[in-house]
Amino acid sequence: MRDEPSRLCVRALHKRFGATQALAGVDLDVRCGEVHALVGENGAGKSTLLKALAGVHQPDSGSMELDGRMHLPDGPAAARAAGLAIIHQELALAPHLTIGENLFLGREPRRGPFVDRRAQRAAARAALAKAGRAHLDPDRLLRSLPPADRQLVEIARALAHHARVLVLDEPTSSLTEDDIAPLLARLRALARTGVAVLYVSHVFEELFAVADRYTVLRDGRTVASGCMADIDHDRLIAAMVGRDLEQVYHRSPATPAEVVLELDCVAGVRLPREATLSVRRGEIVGLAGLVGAGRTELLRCVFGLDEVVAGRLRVLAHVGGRSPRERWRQGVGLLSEDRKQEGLSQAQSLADNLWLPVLSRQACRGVLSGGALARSAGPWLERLGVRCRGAHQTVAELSGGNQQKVALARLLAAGCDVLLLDEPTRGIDVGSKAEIYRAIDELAHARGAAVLMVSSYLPELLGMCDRIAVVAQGKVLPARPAATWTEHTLLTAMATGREREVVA
Amino acid sequence: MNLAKALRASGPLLGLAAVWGLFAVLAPHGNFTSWANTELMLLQTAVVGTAAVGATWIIVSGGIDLSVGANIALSAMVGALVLRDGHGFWWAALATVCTGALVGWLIGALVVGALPRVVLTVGFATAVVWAAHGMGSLWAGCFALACGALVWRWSARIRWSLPLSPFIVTLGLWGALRGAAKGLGNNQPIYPERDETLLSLMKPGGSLPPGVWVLLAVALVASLLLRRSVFGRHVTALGSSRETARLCGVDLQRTELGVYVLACTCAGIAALLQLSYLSMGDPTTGQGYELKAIAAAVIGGASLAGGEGSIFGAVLGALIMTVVDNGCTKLQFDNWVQEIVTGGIIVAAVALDRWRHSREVSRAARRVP
Amino acid sequence: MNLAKALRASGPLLGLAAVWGLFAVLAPHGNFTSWANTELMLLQTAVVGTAAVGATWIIVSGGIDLSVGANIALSAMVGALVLRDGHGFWWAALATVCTGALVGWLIGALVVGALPRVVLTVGFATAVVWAAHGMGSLWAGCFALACGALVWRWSARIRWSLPLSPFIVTLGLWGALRGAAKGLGNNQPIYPERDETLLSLMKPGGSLPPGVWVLLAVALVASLLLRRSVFGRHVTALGSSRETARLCGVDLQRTELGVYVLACTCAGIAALLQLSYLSMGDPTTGQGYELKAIAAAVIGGASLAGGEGSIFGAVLGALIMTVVDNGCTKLQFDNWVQEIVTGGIIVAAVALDRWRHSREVSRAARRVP
Amino acid sequence: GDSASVEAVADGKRIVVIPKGTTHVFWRSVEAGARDAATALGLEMTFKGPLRENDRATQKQLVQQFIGERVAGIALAPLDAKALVPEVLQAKERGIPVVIIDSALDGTPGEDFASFVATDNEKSGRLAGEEMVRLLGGGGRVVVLRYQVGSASTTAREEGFLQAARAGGLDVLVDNRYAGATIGEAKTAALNLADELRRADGVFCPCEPVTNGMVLAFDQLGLLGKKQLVGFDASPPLVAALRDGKVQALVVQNPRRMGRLAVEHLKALIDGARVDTVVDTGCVLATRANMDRPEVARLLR
Ligand SMILES: Nc1ncnc2c1ncn2[C@@H]1O[C@H](COP(=O)(O)OP(=O)(O)OP(=O)(O)O)[C@@H](O)[C@H]1O
Ligand SMILES: Nc1ncnc2c1ncn2[C@@H]1O[C@H](COP(=O)(O)OP(=O)(O)OP(=O)(O)O)[C@@H](O)[C@H]1O
Ligand SMILES: [Mg+2]
Ligand SMILES: [Mg+2]
Repeated sequence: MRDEPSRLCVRALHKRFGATQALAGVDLDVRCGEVHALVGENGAGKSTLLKALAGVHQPDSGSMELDGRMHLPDGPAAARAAGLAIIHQELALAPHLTIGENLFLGREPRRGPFVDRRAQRAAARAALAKAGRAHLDPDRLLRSLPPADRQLVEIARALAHHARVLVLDEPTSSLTEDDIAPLLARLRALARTGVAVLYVSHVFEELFAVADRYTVLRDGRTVASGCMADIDHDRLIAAMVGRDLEQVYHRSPATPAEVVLELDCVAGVRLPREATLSVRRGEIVGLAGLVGAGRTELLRCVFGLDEVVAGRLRVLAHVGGRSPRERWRQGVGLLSEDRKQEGLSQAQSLADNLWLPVLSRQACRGVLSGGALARSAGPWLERLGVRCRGAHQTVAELSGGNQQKVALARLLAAGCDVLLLDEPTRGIDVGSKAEIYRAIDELAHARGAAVLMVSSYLPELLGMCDRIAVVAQGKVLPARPAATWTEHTLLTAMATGREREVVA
Repeated sequence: MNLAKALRASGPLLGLAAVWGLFAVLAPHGNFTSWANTELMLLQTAVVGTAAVGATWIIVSGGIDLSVGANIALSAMVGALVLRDGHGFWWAALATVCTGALVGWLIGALVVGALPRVVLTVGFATAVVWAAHGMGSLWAGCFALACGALVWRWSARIRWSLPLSPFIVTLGLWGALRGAAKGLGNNQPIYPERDETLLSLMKPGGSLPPGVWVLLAVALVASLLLRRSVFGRHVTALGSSRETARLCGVDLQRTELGVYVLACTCAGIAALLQLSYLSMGDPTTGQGYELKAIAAAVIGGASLAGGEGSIFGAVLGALIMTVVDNGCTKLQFDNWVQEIVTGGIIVAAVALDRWRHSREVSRAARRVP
Repeated sequence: MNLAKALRASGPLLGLAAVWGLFAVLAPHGNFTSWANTELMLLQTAVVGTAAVGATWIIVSGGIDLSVGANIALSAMVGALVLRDGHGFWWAALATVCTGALVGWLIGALVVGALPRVVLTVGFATAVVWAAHGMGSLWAGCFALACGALVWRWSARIRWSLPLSPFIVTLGLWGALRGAAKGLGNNQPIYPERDETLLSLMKPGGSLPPGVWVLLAVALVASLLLRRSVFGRHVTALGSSRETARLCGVDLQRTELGVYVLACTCAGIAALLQLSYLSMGDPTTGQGYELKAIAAAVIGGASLAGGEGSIFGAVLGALIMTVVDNGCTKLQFDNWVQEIVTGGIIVAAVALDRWRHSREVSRAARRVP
Repeated sequence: GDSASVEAVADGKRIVVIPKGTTHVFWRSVEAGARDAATALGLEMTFKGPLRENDRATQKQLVQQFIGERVAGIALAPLDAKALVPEVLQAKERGIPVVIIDSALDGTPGEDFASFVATDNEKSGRLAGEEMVRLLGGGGRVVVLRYQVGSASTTAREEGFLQAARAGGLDVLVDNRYAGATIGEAKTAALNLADELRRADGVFCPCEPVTNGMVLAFDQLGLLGKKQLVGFDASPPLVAALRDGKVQALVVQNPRRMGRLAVEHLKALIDGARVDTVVDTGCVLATRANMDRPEVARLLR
């Protein structure tokens, strides 16, 4: 390994939030010109560490050095001035500003007190091109962008910084393969110019593709670090989880029963345009597709969140478009891809969030009790391994992955017969993924639930699903058994939207 | 845990104790602390306190109601009208509270987006009142109500919806309801016959006046509903995160409509107390009560962002403001000094609460190893 | 793209045209459409319009100001005082606008959490005014201002911060500033000597009165600043997503303080126009202007959630309300009818805007393949 | 209808009466008197006050607008002695006769405006004060609950009362509290003064809502009939209270006459005749003893 000087050096960092000790002695060395992978379970303290580096949180004790000098930023602006650019896990974008303004917020090119809009526009074009989105108009309002493009805008912002240290906290969570590969190439190129890149992800393929060295956090402590070349998949997982993980994907034999979800040429307001699909009890059906293909909209139409303008829709014995309220009553549950806005009520407790769809079932003669709600929520949170102080804690205090687990626990607790899962493992660590896969598998194959699952992570679809359908430009191609697909054929079908070539 | 909760709930209580203590020390000779004066302050809190209970519900749901003062004036005018026409106390009380609830329906329906249906219904009901007003106000009103309900039911097939922000809806009604109140009395107060039952509501006597009991009962029921009922939890979820509530199958429209009807029923009850307090219907009464009710709710710990609020806190908040008014008079402050002091105390009470909140969090952090 | 933008900006213009057309048709003989009447309406919009410009800034930043009416009264009282003491128009104008800005500083400082520093500074400045008021009000004021500024600077080392919601701060000031205005004039209006420059500001004459030009100039500058300046973009970012603005290194405290100072400077200018309009300082003037200014901003397309708003839209919104008042008088409506109509039109104008918005969005959606 | 109003404007027959507000009984009577006179004289009358009570700015707006409409004459009850001067001068320039009613306006009647028809407020306050001195037998403590900040006519009454009361040897316990615009606020303000009210022997209220609120407060405190209460203006509950001995005296103005005279003056001015420049519409002290006399009973209705 090259022996570059250390650019970022963290020693014995501690940070406590209320009763939670988020960081309990982190050591980290990031050298010039390397991509450094930071891995750890959900709630291990990765985001907290990055936020301390970025000046969002002030650490309680420990030291941080940047190029040999003390790095103690008292705010995000100070960290940025010191040459550190960060992409946060929860996107930080202002919906009412244009793309260009978002890219340069806080460091606008100026002409006197005014923004030099021409310079800003030109710089924005260049930055977007670096992130692989040259066709986006910098004057477009950010709120008109789909999630993937938003994430790329955030990436472009960091790339435009000419920073000495570039920090990325799960930057690819809403991206597909098409966008990830160029991004990783770009990161490698940046590293070659001497920038230190700190990269957080739960997707090992990415890490092994891009990183030079790694550091593993567990329970707020550094437990291992070294060269990526010296470690393999399983040993990395073992270091993260503290034990060996025998198998990630669980798939018991499927015994499909009657059809419980049937779509016949369903069309939404914009997307989907023509969706025909059926899901049986006891099977898991996957939906693959490029970003913007309309998978999310498809689930929303089924769930009654979006309007169905044409076609026939049958769920269990119920026909026609319905409201989310009735869907829950019928035993249908949806896991949203947008957990911050839509999935969870951030200011409320875990118990409140968990029981919200089926509150009336929890009432005893119409009366609810906060204590009872929290008590009955406990087992469900435990079952998915949510790391929290108790069911009374507010959601906002949980790490991203643990929030996702709470959203999933809700579907389990409601006892749904039909599960609509939109990116169910977004932001979840490898160890927990296995548990979640096992839970889904048991639900479908042992308890006879029907699962319709959207994912942009193809190994997950191939590993979990009984059948997979490809969504392209709002149309659903016929579903085929998972065994007949490979990653390659899936990618081709997603891109071309034609099945015949896949078969051929 | 429960201790912390109790401490948090006690925020406004501490504020009240501080203000009360201050005036008790500063005005030792004005028998500020006497039972008669205390009773008086409780009595004067009844109207705004009851309105603040409703305001808290609305604030918890993430909404706001700027029309509660005008609503009180209008409802009290209707009650006075029914009383003047000789239908007796109970009909008048019913009419007052129902008018409040109807205004709540109006706000709620506009907020959830049923503008076309509202226009149809209100237009039709107005026409009916117009045509039937020979029957006497009470019966014409009941008849119009029935017809309106029919039109509302029938128009359910109109699916076109246009949600409006409650700030705007109630800002519009702030003027419109007051106009209606003035129009109802032909720009004049309505003086009904003296009715002993009505008057006794707000008359200090041996024990607490019935009006204060009404306030306490309303607060108790509202608090139980908010914390312990499914509807109440749905309201909290709605205010906490609208999108999440929708995804989780909360019927947003019904819940929101329900909140406004419920809260404005409280306003209707407040109007009844105000009618009893004035023994007449005054179309100009209740100006500024909207801000007082909101201030009481916020002093009591409600967050205008929604999802948070305490009913009893709001009642205590209303009481704090009464104590300040009363104490300033006892100290013979000029009116303008009193206005400055009241404003300062609103800010101070909220600042105290926020400060205690932040302290509590950091203390909790230290307690745990 | 630009066509769509123009269409969106023209929402309030359409509303204005609709209302104006309605009254022009209904009141063909009341010379509603005459130039003299138009001039009158413009003149009567100047005060609320200028205040609405400030309100829009605050709403875009995600805040709210309920104290603008009281601020106008207080600033006009200060101006009248300076004028009465014989310092002439320019000093009076300066004092009026500065008072508005100072109130803005007060609100902003409380909102960003500098409560202890504010208490120190205001306490000290008040003491100085008290001690030095023999110097005459203007000089005592300037002296206190200088001393206050020193204390403020010096107290910067106090790091203890306690942010408060602007709703609460301005609700408190809503009463407190009015109390101060009343106290300043000893419960009476202040009648300065007749000053021709002052009066000419709001006097209808051959061309447009200077007051209307002032409104237009304020709107133009404010609009340019909001859209084109770095500060304006930071304000929008703050209202759009506070967290984002913070993470991107926007100085939240300075920006927020700046917004309130700037917006309340507009209120100060509105106070000068009101002073000119009334030719005296009236401590009770401007009641309800806070809600009028907010309504104008919202009719003009601002969203109370922050991040969105149009300065010229707000001016048009204020104009719509004047037109309604004027037209209702022309049609000889009773006051109560006028109040109902005004309330209805506020709701209708916003509904129209939302409807146009939703249509536009769905049209855009259909355009995408 | 519309065509009628056009003709009225064309014939110079449309006049406006602008009160201070529209929701008090007093202005209702002014309107009634004015309307009677207008009907009798064949004029078309508009009665329009500011939307919010006591709002100088909107009253100015109204006057400006009516001047713009070139009405034939304006009767105005100015909310402020100075604020409305420019508008009145402007009307004069445009040749629109203005009659000032109820409250004074700076300027000379007959020169800056046509005439001034009003109650002499200070005098009526003194009348109340003298009655109070009489009721208390020349010694005792009194409370004055003022109306609203900045209201000129009631301030004049309050000052008149205080003058007469002090001259008559009465002790003034409280005179710095303002009741506020509505009956409800007045009642609350009065209740907060409970101790002072108990110590006092007599109470003066300068206008109808305050008097009404004070009666309600007395009722609640059990002080009705035990203290001497002198109020202002008549409304049904106050007249009943006077009859029951709950209120000892009411100073009643003559609002109908005020309205009638204002319109008659305007008609004369439109026709080019001359009018008296200052008319005191007078006021009467109504007590239980004299309230059934026709000349008093007429004013109490
Ligand atoms: N603002 C906060 N208040 C309280 N606790 C917090 C806060 N932020 C983080 N925590 C806690 O700190 C711990 C570490 O969280 P962090 O977000 O750093 O995890 P992470 O490693 O990024 O996990 P993930 O992979 O799920 O994103 C968690 O237990 C979390 O609950
Ligand atoms: N061009 C666009 N303009 C406006 N909104 C869009 C556009 N494209 C997508 N959206 C919105 O963004 C959200 C998600 O879009 P996305 O592209 O992720 O859709 P998807 O294909 O259904 O999701 P997935 O990423 O799961 O494939 C949807 O609510 C969609 O309405
Ligand atoms: Mg994280
Ligand atoms: Mg999606």
